[in-house]
Amino acid sequence: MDNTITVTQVIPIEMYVWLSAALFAIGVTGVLLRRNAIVVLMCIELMLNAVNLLLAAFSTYLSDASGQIMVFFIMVVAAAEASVGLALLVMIYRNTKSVDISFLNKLKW
Amino acid sequence: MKALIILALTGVFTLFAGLNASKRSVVQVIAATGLGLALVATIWDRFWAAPFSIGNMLTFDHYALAFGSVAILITLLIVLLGRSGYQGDSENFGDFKALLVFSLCGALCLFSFDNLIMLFLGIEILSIPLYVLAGIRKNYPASNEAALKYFFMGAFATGILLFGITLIYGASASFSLSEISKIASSGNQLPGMLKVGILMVLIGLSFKVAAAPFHFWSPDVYEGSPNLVTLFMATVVKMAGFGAFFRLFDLSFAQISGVWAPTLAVMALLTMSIGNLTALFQTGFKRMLAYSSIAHAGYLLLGILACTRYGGGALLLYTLAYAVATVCAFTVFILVAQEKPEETTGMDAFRGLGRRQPLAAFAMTLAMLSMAGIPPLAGFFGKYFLFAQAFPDYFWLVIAAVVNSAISIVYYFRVITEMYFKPSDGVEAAPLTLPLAYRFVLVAAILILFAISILPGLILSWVG
Amino acid sequence: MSLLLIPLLGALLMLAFVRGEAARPLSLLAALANLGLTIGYLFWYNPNNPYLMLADFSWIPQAGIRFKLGVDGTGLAMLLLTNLLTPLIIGSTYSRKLPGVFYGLVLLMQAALVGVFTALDGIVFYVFWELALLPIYFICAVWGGEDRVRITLKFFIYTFIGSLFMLLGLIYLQQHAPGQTFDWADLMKADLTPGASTWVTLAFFLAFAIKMPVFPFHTWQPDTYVNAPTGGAMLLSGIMLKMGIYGVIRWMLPLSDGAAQLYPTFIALAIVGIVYASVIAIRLQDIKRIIAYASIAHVGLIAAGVFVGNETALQGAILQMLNHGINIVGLFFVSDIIENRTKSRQLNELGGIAKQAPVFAALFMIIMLGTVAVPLTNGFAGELLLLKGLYEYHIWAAATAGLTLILCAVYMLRIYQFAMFGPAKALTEGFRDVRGSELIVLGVIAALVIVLGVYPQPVLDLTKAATGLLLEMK
Amino acid sequence: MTATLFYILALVSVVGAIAVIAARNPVYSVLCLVVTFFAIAGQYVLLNAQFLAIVHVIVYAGAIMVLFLFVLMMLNLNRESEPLQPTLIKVIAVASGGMLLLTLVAALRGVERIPLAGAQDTQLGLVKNLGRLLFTEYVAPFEISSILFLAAMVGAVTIGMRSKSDKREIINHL
Amino acid sequence: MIPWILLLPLLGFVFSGLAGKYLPKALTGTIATGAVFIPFLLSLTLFGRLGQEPAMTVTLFDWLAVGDFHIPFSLLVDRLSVWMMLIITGIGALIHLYSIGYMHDDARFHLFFAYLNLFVFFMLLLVMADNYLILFFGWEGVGLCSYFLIGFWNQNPEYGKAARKAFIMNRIGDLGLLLGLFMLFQLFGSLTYSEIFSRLETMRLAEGALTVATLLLFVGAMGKSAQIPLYTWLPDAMAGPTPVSALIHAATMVTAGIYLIVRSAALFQLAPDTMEIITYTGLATSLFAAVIGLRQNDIKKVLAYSTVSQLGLMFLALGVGAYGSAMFHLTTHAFFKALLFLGAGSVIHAMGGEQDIRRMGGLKSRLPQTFWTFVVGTLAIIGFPLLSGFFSKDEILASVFLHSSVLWGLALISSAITAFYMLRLFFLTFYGKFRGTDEQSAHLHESPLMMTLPLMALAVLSAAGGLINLPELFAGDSGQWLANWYEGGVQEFQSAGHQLSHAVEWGLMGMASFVAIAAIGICYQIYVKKADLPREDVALKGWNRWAANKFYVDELYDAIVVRPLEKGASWLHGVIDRRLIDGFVNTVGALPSRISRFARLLQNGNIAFYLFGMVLGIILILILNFVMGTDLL
Repeated sequence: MDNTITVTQVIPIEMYVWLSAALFAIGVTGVLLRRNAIVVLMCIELMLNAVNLLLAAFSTYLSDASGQIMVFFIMVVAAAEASVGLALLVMIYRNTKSVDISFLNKLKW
Repeated sequence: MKALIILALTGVFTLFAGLNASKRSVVQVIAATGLGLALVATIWDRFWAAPFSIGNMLTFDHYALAFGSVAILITLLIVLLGRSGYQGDSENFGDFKALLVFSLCGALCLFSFDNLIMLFLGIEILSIPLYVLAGIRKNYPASNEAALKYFFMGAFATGILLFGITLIYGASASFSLSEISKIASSGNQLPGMLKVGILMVLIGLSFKVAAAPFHFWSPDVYEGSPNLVTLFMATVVKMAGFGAFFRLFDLSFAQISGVWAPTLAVMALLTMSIGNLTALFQTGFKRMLAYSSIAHAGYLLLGILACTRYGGGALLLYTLAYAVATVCAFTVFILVAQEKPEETTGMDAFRGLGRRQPLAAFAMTLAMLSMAGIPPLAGFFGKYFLFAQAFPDYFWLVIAAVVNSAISIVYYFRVITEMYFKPSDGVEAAPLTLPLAYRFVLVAAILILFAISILPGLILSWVG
Repeated sequence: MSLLLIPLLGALLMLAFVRGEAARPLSLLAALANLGLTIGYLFWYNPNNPYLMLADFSWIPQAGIRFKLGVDGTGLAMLLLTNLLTPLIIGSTYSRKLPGVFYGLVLLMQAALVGVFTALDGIVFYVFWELALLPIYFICAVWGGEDRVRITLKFFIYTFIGSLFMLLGLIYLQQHAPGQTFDWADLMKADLTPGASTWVTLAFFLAFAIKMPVFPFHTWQPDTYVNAPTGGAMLLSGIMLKMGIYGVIRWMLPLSDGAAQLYPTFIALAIVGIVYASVIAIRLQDIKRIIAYASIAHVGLIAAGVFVGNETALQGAILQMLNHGINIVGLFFVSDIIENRTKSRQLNELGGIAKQAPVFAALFMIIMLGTVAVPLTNGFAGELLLLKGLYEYHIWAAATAGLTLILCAVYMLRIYQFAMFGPAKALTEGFRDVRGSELIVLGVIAALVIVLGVYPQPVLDLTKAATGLLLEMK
Repeated sequence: MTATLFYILALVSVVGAIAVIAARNPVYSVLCLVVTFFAIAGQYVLLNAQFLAIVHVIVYAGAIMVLFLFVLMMLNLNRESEPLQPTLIKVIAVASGGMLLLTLVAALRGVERIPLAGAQDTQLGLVKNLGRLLFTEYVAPFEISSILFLAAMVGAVTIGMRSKSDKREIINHL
Repeated sequence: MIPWILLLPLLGFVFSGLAGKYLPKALTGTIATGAVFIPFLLSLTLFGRLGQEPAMTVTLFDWLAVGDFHIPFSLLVDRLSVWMMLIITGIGALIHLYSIGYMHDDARFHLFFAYLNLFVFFMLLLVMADNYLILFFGWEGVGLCSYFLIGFWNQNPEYGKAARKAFIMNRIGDLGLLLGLFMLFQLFGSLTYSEIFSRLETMRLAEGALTVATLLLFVGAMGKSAQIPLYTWLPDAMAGPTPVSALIHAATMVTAGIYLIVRSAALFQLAPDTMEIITYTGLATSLFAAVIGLRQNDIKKVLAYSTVSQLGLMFLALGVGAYGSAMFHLTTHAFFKALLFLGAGSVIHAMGGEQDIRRMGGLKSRLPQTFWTFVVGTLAIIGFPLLSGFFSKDEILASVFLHSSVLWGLALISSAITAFYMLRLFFLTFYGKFRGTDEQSAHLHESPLMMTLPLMALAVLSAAGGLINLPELFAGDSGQWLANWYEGGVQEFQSAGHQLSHAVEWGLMGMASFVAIAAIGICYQIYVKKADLPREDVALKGWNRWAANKFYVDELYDAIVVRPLEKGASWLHGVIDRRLIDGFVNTVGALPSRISRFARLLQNGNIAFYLFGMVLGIILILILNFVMGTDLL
């Protein structure tokens, strides 16, 4: 790929920051907006992906591989989290027949 | 490092032992032995081994070992309670113990990380078992709710933390704390990204230690989780959070405290005030302790803000005193809650305990007094060192903390009132038997509390 | 050190093991042992060598805290007060409910008080200061009256808040002390700006003023005294409030140079308190409540004297602390005896006791006279010196404070009149005269009232060198 | 060309993300998320992080999203009629997200001031390079993450298992 | 020997108080009397020794020493104090003796004697003190004993009230005295008499300082000696047993004020303004009390007002600088007033406790010994020529005349009124028909010898007491034995008589005698011939009614001091203390709980809300750190 123009030459790092920030913010919005626990979980995944993207971008722009290593670890964690989270959802659904987070408000005050 | 390995293995062994649901005592013995070995190993390392570092990732220095040994000790006490205090399904008993031990591994990472990757992993290792543990009473709706709330908010906070770490990485091209602090202390104009990153990491960690306004999860989760898990969260997890906080902010970002200190100061004020004020109105014991733990987090943030004099020693002393007192309180609470239906574990569960079970009542009293920070109990020395070192720079915050401690007396003393001063009759007056393990835990906790108040200087120098 | 250990170990033993009847004699034994020891120290004490060190070893070196206990004449006087009154208090109380715990707490209290009065290190002082609060809290809340829980908690928090500010003051001092330690001598040398000095002094004042209490920080006190069991009220009024006064003498006066402008206000508050409390006491019906307000008034006078801080007033204050302790314990005991036998403390329900119980009447009279400060009773020597000290400050201070002489006579004679004189009422018929331990305790108190009144000089000799030194520091 | 690609991918990912949170049917959300993930994978390729791109597609789109879909189907939640937050909360949520974006962007204005490495190492993202790093410098986190996996595994099983010993009637609490 | 004079009464007190209950009354009474009588004998020997030496001082121990405030417990016996000691122990012994009879039926006989002994102890301490503070001991001590004895019959709440009133009013004066002492110490650096007086000559004092100091001392004297405005306790003090009234409220304690001023004459001499005030206070008291005395019907009340009036007269004498005259009158007054009180006691005893002279009458024949001694006493007090009162009063009037003739006139009027009410009392009691009940009539009896013996002794003294200080007119300088004796020992004493011409002196004496004799005539007309009985109070009109009601002074004090104080107390307690101060404290204390009520609502259980809170937190942190100040750090 030596002949291709690398992205670092044409796209300023700022763009990646903004893109990630946008994805991250969308994820956050989704977390606030949705009542379906599974969708909320997906939105969290989206947030993590925004971070991953930014890490990868930094890694390339800084020419430092540790960013990409970090992305792997984040993926690991995301997978683990997703599995535990989904297990929790299943358990809750078993008990309540619902995955609506706004019904989970019995513990308060 | 030895401890980490021992603990990981302990976790695995416990898992296997737990396959046979009827052999609870085996699980118990394995877990306790493992933890005991880990404790010995940590203490050994602390006093008789040179600081040991793994490739710029983990450094087992005095600080890490001191906090680690305390965390292991507390976990050991919790595990000892775990036989009759366990509230989940019996076939999960082994899993329960294993998850506790795994979570403790995360805590150990948080005391010794040298790299933001390890910070992140440590937090996750700490948290993921906890999400499960919170929900381990699978048929108990409150437990379900607690688990889900903890999970969602924890995952959300992880996102924030990661975003912060990424930004720091972007600014410094490294995850290594030593590299980052080089940039931070270079004296050049700091990159904006670094500042934002540090603040987002701060927020992520604040969530873990339940500092306002990122504390919302903790009362609900504490209330809904099984008692032992709540205890673990209130002690080891909180300790781990602050251990990480200190390691990150006071050992690496100390030079640029201007970036994070003002924010943290306001958060400290908010945290202690919200914790205390809300705790005042609580009728349930666990929930009250949850709010009180928020308040304690507020005080502890003072130790993060100003660590000029005693370093992490003050923090260790405080967390140790607080954790031991909490163990005491929960032990007694589990004891009295056993004979109550779930819904009514209010303060009145303690009524007449002074006569029914004097030792338990005494331990509870010490715990409450210690948490309230009344001399000469351990909690006082914890508060004293925190406040004293924060006093020159955060004068106003210390005054707020002092007023808050005074307010806190009201709700801590409510328990004492129930135990000793309220008339008790009928069933409430019948003597209560104290299982041997509980007796052991209580006596150990009382001894530790007294030891702290007699020789606080020793604990203080533990990290140095 | 053994002064501290005897009651402390005694307390632990009592709390842990002793149940039932044995508690009272055992605790009395411990308290008497401590008294004997104190008297030994009194003889041993050499005024030329002002500080008698009781303990001095490193405690928390990182923070400059040493476990340093020592006494000068002032401290010895306070030790005498503590260790003299504790046996009397033990002797004058009966606890049917959990006696082991009760007397254990009393001994614990004694240990803490000994610590407060001997501490020469700021943090040690503070720790004992607060430690003293715990036993009394439990005593009041377990054995107290009707509304005990709420009122005791209020008392606890109120005084605790004050003390916390004192702690902040101590911390500030330490951070500005030349040696950065909490050693008393070092703290008092702290280099303060006038502004800082003002704040530190105010912080100390708050703690001490609440403890004493000085008007207008006094409202916890009457309710607490009324609701406390008599032993608790005795401990509170006899010894514990002296902590505040002693605190002023040892911890506040020597550093006041930058905050001198505050003292007139303090003095004024104390004096207002005297008249205020005295006037209120005139119309009350409940004996204990009257004694409570009387205590505010008397302590107001001592406080005024201490804030004035000249030699006469200081010596008078120390003497009067001792005297007030003895008298108020006596008064509370008297009110307890009356309440035990008649089940009432209301003046309008009492009367004619003197005829039924002449010995009791005579002893009560002596104690009352001590309170009213009739010459040749102990109260007089102290109040004389205090008023003279106030006079040296300003004649109107003495004249206003001196109203206590009149007003105290008004309300004390009123108690005596309504309780002891007049025709007997239903409740006082068949009032049994004092005997046995009651007689011994009241007799000892009455004897002390007279002995200290006729010959107060030994106490003054004891404190002379110490006050001199304190004044030099100022 | 590269720039164009970047913008297209960015647009796709953002639109996909918005669709995730806007879609009423959770299944659509999953699908949109998969689209977004693919777009992000494209960005990885652009960034010369080829191995990352592959792993990303496999793990996220292949494993995690399938898991989501599986759960959705298992719980039979593929309905359009799922309850939504009240409008007020919707507005607040969107406003908060917007505010967050704004503040983040505002806070990160000075990013271009970072001195970036001049010469690009194109071998950076290759599996060889990453593998070596992972097993040398990052061996400790790599090993320790095994605890994480183990814990997550055990946890998921523990939680997801239907409890055997329970005989109590579950109060329909919610 | 000197300490024993003090100690014996004290021992007597301890003995009677502790052991008296278990001994026969006669024995207790005898021992108590002995405890006063032996000091009398000792005083007599001291009296003899003082012929050679001017003063004797004994220091027992250092009572108190703080800095330069040094108070030795030391006693001084000089000519002034020994005279007082003689009066106290002498009359005291007689009254003790009398009391054995008078109190014979009382259940708490031993206590009575204990208190009397204690009183004698304190009174002796007062006069024997070598410095002002020890004097103050005695000063307060006698007040205390007075309280005990007034309220001796404590079953009666009214008596208790009177006792408290006495104590408290005394205390008001005592506070003044105490402040005076502080001031003296400030001025002179000592409270010992000799040191103060010796420094007085060498010191330059600030203008007015001494006036204030002496005024403060005088306030003390006012309280103790029942001068306006602090006199109202004395009439009420008659609630005590009659011997008490005789000893404490006539002969000894109430004269302590006179003693104090005489003792401090050197100071007062230098404070003319104070002297002026003393003069007018004394005169006003004398007149005022006399007028009230005119319309009193209680035999003891009349005597009480008479005492107040006579004390006023003594202060008048002091005011004009006639210290010797005052002491002289003090002495004779002690004799005849004690006599009168004891006589009244005898009457009351005979009447079974009746004190109203309207219910008496015709006792002359029934109580002959009492009657005759009473005659002597009455004549002595009204200044019947050649009896003791005549000489002492005459001396005072002469001194006053020298000062101002107007004052003299007023003083004479006061004497005249005195004569009127005393005679009224006398005639109503002993002449006319018996007006009591039959029962009382049957009960009437002369008192036992134990009681009449002191009466007779005092009668002799009242009659012949004047001989100790005859006017220069009669016996030349040598006749003025008392004055000379004092002058030999105490330098401030000066005799007024020297400066009046004999003619004037004769005139003054004549006037006084005329007034006394005329009064006898008029009163005889009214009360014996016309048998004009005093009417009931309600029937009185005009000044009579005012006088009968003591000019409503008690009511006035009640209205301006007592009730406002009580109202104020309730208000302070209810409104200020409970509601304002404690209310404030409680409100502040409750504040956290109030906030708590709302703060906990934040925790509403909704995940979305919590997440929203977190996001809001993040936004705020970012805004505050980065957007507000564009470049923070």
